[in-house]
Amino acid sequence: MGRIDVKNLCMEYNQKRVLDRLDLEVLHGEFLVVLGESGCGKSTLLNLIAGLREPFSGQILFDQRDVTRLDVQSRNVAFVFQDYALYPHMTVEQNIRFPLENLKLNRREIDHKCDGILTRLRLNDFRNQYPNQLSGGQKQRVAIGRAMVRDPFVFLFDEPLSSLDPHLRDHLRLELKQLHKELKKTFIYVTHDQLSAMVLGDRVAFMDDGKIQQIGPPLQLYRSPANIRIARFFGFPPVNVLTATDFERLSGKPAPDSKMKFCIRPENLECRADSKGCFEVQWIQQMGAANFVYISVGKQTICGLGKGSLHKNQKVSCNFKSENLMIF
Amino acid sequence: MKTEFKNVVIFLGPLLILPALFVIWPLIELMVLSLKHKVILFEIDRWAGLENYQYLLGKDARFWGALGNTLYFTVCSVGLELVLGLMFALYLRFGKESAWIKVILLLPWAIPNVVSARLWQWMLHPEVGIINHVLLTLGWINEPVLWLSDPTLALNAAILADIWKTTPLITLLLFAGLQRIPETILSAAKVDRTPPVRFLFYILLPQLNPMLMTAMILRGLDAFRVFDVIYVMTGGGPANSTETLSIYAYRTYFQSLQFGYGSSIALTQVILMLAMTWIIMNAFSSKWDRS
Amino acid sequence: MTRALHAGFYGVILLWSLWPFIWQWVTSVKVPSNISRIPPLLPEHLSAANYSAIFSNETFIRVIWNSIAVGLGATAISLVVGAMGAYGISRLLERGRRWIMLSLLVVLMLPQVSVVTPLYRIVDLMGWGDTLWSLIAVYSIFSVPLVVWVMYQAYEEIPETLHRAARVDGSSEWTIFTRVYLPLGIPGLVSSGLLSLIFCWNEFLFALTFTSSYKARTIPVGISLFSGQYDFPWGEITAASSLVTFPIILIVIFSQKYLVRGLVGSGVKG
Amino acid sequence: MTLSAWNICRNGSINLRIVAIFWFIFCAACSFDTTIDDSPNTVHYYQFSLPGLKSIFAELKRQFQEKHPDIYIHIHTLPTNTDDQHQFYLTHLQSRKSAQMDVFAIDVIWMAEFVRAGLLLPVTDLYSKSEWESFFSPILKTTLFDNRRYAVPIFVDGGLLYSRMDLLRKYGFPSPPKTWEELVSIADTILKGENEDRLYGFVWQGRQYEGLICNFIEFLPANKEWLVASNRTLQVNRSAVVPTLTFIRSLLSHKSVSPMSVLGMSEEESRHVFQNGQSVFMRNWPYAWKLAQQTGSPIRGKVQVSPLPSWNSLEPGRGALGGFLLGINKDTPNPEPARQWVRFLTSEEVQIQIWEQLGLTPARKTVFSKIQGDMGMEMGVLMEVMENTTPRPLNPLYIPISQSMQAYISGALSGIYTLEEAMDRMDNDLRRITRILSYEN
Repeated sequence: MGRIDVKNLCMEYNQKRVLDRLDLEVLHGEFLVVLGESGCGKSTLLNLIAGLREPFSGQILFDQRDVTRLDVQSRNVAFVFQDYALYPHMTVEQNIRFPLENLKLNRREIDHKCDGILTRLRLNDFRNQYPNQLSGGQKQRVAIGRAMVRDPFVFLFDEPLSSLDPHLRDHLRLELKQLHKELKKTFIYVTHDQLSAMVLGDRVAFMDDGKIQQIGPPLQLYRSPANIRIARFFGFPPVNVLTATDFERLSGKPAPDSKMKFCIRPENLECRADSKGCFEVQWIQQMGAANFVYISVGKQTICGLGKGSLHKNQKVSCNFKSENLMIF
Repeated sequence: MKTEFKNVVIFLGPLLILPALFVIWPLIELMVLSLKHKVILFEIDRWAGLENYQYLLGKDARFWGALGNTLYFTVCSVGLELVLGLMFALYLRFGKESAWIKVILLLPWAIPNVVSARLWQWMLHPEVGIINHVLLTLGWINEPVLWLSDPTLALNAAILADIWKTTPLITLLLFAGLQRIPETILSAAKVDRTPPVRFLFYILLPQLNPMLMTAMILRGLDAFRVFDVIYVMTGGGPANSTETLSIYAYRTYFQSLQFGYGSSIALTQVILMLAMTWIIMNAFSSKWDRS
Repeated sequence: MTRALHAGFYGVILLWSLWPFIWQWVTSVKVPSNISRIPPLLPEHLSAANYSAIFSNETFIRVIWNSIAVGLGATAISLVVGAMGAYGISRLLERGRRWIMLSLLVVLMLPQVSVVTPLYRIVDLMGWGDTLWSLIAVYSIFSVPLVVWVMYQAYEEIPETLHRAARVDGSSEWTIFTRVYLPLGIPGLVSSGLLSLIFCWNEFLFALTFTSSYKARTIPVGISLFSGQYDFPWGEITAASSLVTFPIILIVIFSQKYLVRGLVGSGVKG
Repeated sequence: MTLSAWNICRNGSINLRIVAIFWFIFCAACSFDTTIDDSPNTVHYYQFSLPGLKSIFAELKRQFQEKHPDIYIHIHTLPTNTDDQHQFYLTHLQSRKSAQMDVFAIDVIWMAEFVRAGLLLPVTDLYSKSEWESFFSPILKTTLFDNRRYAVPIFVDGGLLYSRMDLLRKYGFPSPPKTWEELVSIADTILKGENEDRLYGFVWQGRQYEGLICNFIEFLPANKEWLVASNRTLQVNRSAVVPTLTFIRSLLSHKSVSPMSVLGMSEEESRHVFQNGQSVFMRNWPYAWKLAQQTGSPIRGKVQVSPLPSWNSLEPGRGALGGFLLGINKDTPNPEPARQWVRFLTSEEVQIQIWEQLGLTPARKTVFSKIQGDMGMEMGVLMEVMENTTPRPLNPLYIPISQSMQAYISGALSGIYTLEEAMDRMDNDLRRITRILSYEN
């Protein structure tokens, strides 16, 4: 099994609270993405789950077993680092054997397991190469292989894709997702990249201010975020946030409450060429599949999905469906 | 976690115990001795309180002379070495670099101090030394220069030998520092058409600062305890004009037999050194502590 | 024009650094009775008299062996202690590293004169008087800080994630140290080992104080024995100096890169 | 970082390597720790080093053991530099449990100190009174304290004047000068006559070191002490020291007899100058004779040695007394074998061997009739000089006194201090140094 419960976890660095009474449940076999801005404490959380650090207070349970005070060596977790942390002085094969040697298994068993992993991850041809001779994708496979070989309780990923170029990143994401399906293990993946979170996660936990702000399937976070920050975090171009007065200007309807904020995603805001429209196109962003137009509403510039042929200074009218409106 | 503490003990234990045994203990002994009149050979061993220090700081002109010589030696040799080393390093970096010049530069640094001091003593010999011979042949001087016997020259001659031995080291340190300056900054300065002098003072030196500081500090502390070179070349003479604190302490110990007074000199020197280190430590603030 | 300028500058550097060595060598091959004669600058004919005098002196060969044994012994100890200590400081300590590093700097820079007698008493208490052990022990103490400084720098350059990765992989600190950090720190070990070796090879005051016979004397003391009652046999001294400089020249030539790295590493945190 | 460096270690355990390295070092170090034969009759003998000393003493040891098969001699060599030797004795004798030291060679200037420290076993009965008197009397005096003899001289040294007879004869001087005035006038004449830039009149040892004191006391008028005891402390005898320093300064003053560079010279530097033919006179020890006369030397056959000049033509000058004595450690477990060894080394036949093979002047005047001068050395002159040497002060605190005097004499000669200043500073230091003995309870 691979269920993880984090209860009331607190952590401080230099008198600064990094985790603040954090609770989190990770279900068996799920791919949980922890999303948040840099410095929100998500890496700390991962290190605490791994046992690389000791929490200030709180509990971490693996399958109801309290592991809070256990050393990393006794937790049987796998950790894939941002830079993969492959041992540069060891070959691919030695990298993968290393954790097994630490377990003091006999040689035959190590050979057997290692060969299995190398075959499974299609690394046989590279087994005698050194990490600096490998491509980014191969490195990731070695890192995962090194993590897999011990049959860990949980896989922890610390933004392993963030430093790669976009093409490779897409490719590796798919590979990772595939792997998760095969292994049927619990994956916890920490990132600040919303796209990775959307693509990879069975569930996404959004973290801010040392707490989990919202947890749920990616689309849920996208469509009904718990607060403006989450709303802002997802989607590109970013969500439009309107004050009550601006909202009234845009929709022509009265706002229910003058203190409310109104969010609408650009792709849900249709802007059609309309000579009678009350808004004027400021500039246009050609994205190929879609064109986004920027218009002024009050003092604000908001973004919407352009329909029809548009040009600068053209008058447009804007529509959106009310179910796409997010009100906070 | 308990294992963490255990690990700290395993890894740091030997490192901390050995110096404690071989450094702290001697220093404590030094401190006790410095408060005594002690002449071991004559079995004199009497408590003196602060008497040694009173004399040392108050009346001992020889101590102040030695301190002055030490500081002069330190400031001159380190200062000149930095200037020369910087020139060489700049040349290597922006003029022409080659691996074998580094080998050659390292040689003087690597040979024993005793050997290099003898070498210089031999070369500076007033009558049969090569240096006077060359200078006379070139007609730059009319009569042999008394490098090691003229009180106004001897310390400078020792500084010369020290510069010979350590400038190469500083050159290499500064050269490495220059190499670490990002190429983009240098290109940017070139694009901005920075004149050479401004380039040196506003681009290179600020970037080189940490390396310059380190070189200065390490060399400064090293020069402050100078012993071998001077001991071999002049033995402190003529007229104590090359006597440094180390030499004075050494002579008081082993030639004047006074272990008590010798210890006061040595301890004063150590304290001055600690003071220097203290200043450095504050200058470098929390370079090593991870926040 | 610039070529000539370069050549000129190089000439100056060369002359400045190498001339004393050349002069030492020239002196060493002069006929003993002609040594103090200048001019002629160069010897009329080469003489091996000074060298054969040294080699006929079996104690000097013993002295060279002593230096090698002391150098290797002290270097080995200081490498083990220093590499472990640097690992501890760099990877296990949360605070206090500045204090430790600076105390080590103090040890490194301690005036030898100030501790030589107390150290002699310790050596004497241990019954190590006039043995290689006394020098090995004391040299270890004084080269450990050097090793720690260089190795600390080397370890800091190893990504911290490797340490965490190894812990996750179930290694004890000892395994991480021996299997990950030590192999990765080999360049640092080589550099600091060489620095320590050169320090041991060159040290004079302790060697003079702690040894009383050929059983334990090292080269600098050996050279100081080359003299008559009043006279300096400059021929023999320069010949011996040329001989002991030779291995150092070899070391420098073949490991210049490591030496520079070590020197720079000991100085600066990158 | 290079890949190759990693590859070195990719297989095999580091631990094993460390163990291997240690094992190697251990073996290397142990293989050198040859155990000393510590039979009860072993005598550990410590002495200075000289070129060729080792083989000669191996031979002497063989001769000795032929006569005394039951005694085993172990010879230890110390550095030549007497300061280093002194440091060695100090460090090793202060902790009395250190290496066994039975017999040691002592510089004459340490005698008072060693006796005061109670390190030496009296050896008065080693020789009969008449046999004691076969040694040169100045050096013999340094062994006598409270009517007991504490050491036996092994060789003796004394300052000599080396003169370039070819130059002297050229200008009509048939023999070396007898007085300092004569030396100055001869040198002046020759320098003027030769008119050569690099020719000097008189070189000696003026560097700040022990030799400066030797040279200094040789310039002193006879029968005048330069340090006088007053009121439990020592004082400089200004009536002797001031004129002497004034005279030496006049030698050094511009374009005069001695070049300023003598203030940086020790024995070898002055000998190099003299041997290159650049000086008319030189003050040095007897060792320089052989070197001046060796083949290839530019002054071979042109040199004559004589006693140093004095202030009175009727009596010869007095060279400073140098030399070494053999003392026996008071705590030796084997006094009798040690005495045998000392007796052997100071016997006439060994004295002859040491002279013939090492060139060390015998401390016994009786052997002079049995030996020949090396390379035409006149033994009569040597004997006369050794019989008339003058010792440096026999004070237990001689070393620190000499230390501080060297600095002030050197300072006064080089002009850093005026004579008055130098005298005041000397007195000041003497007070401070002699106070050491009052620390005793």
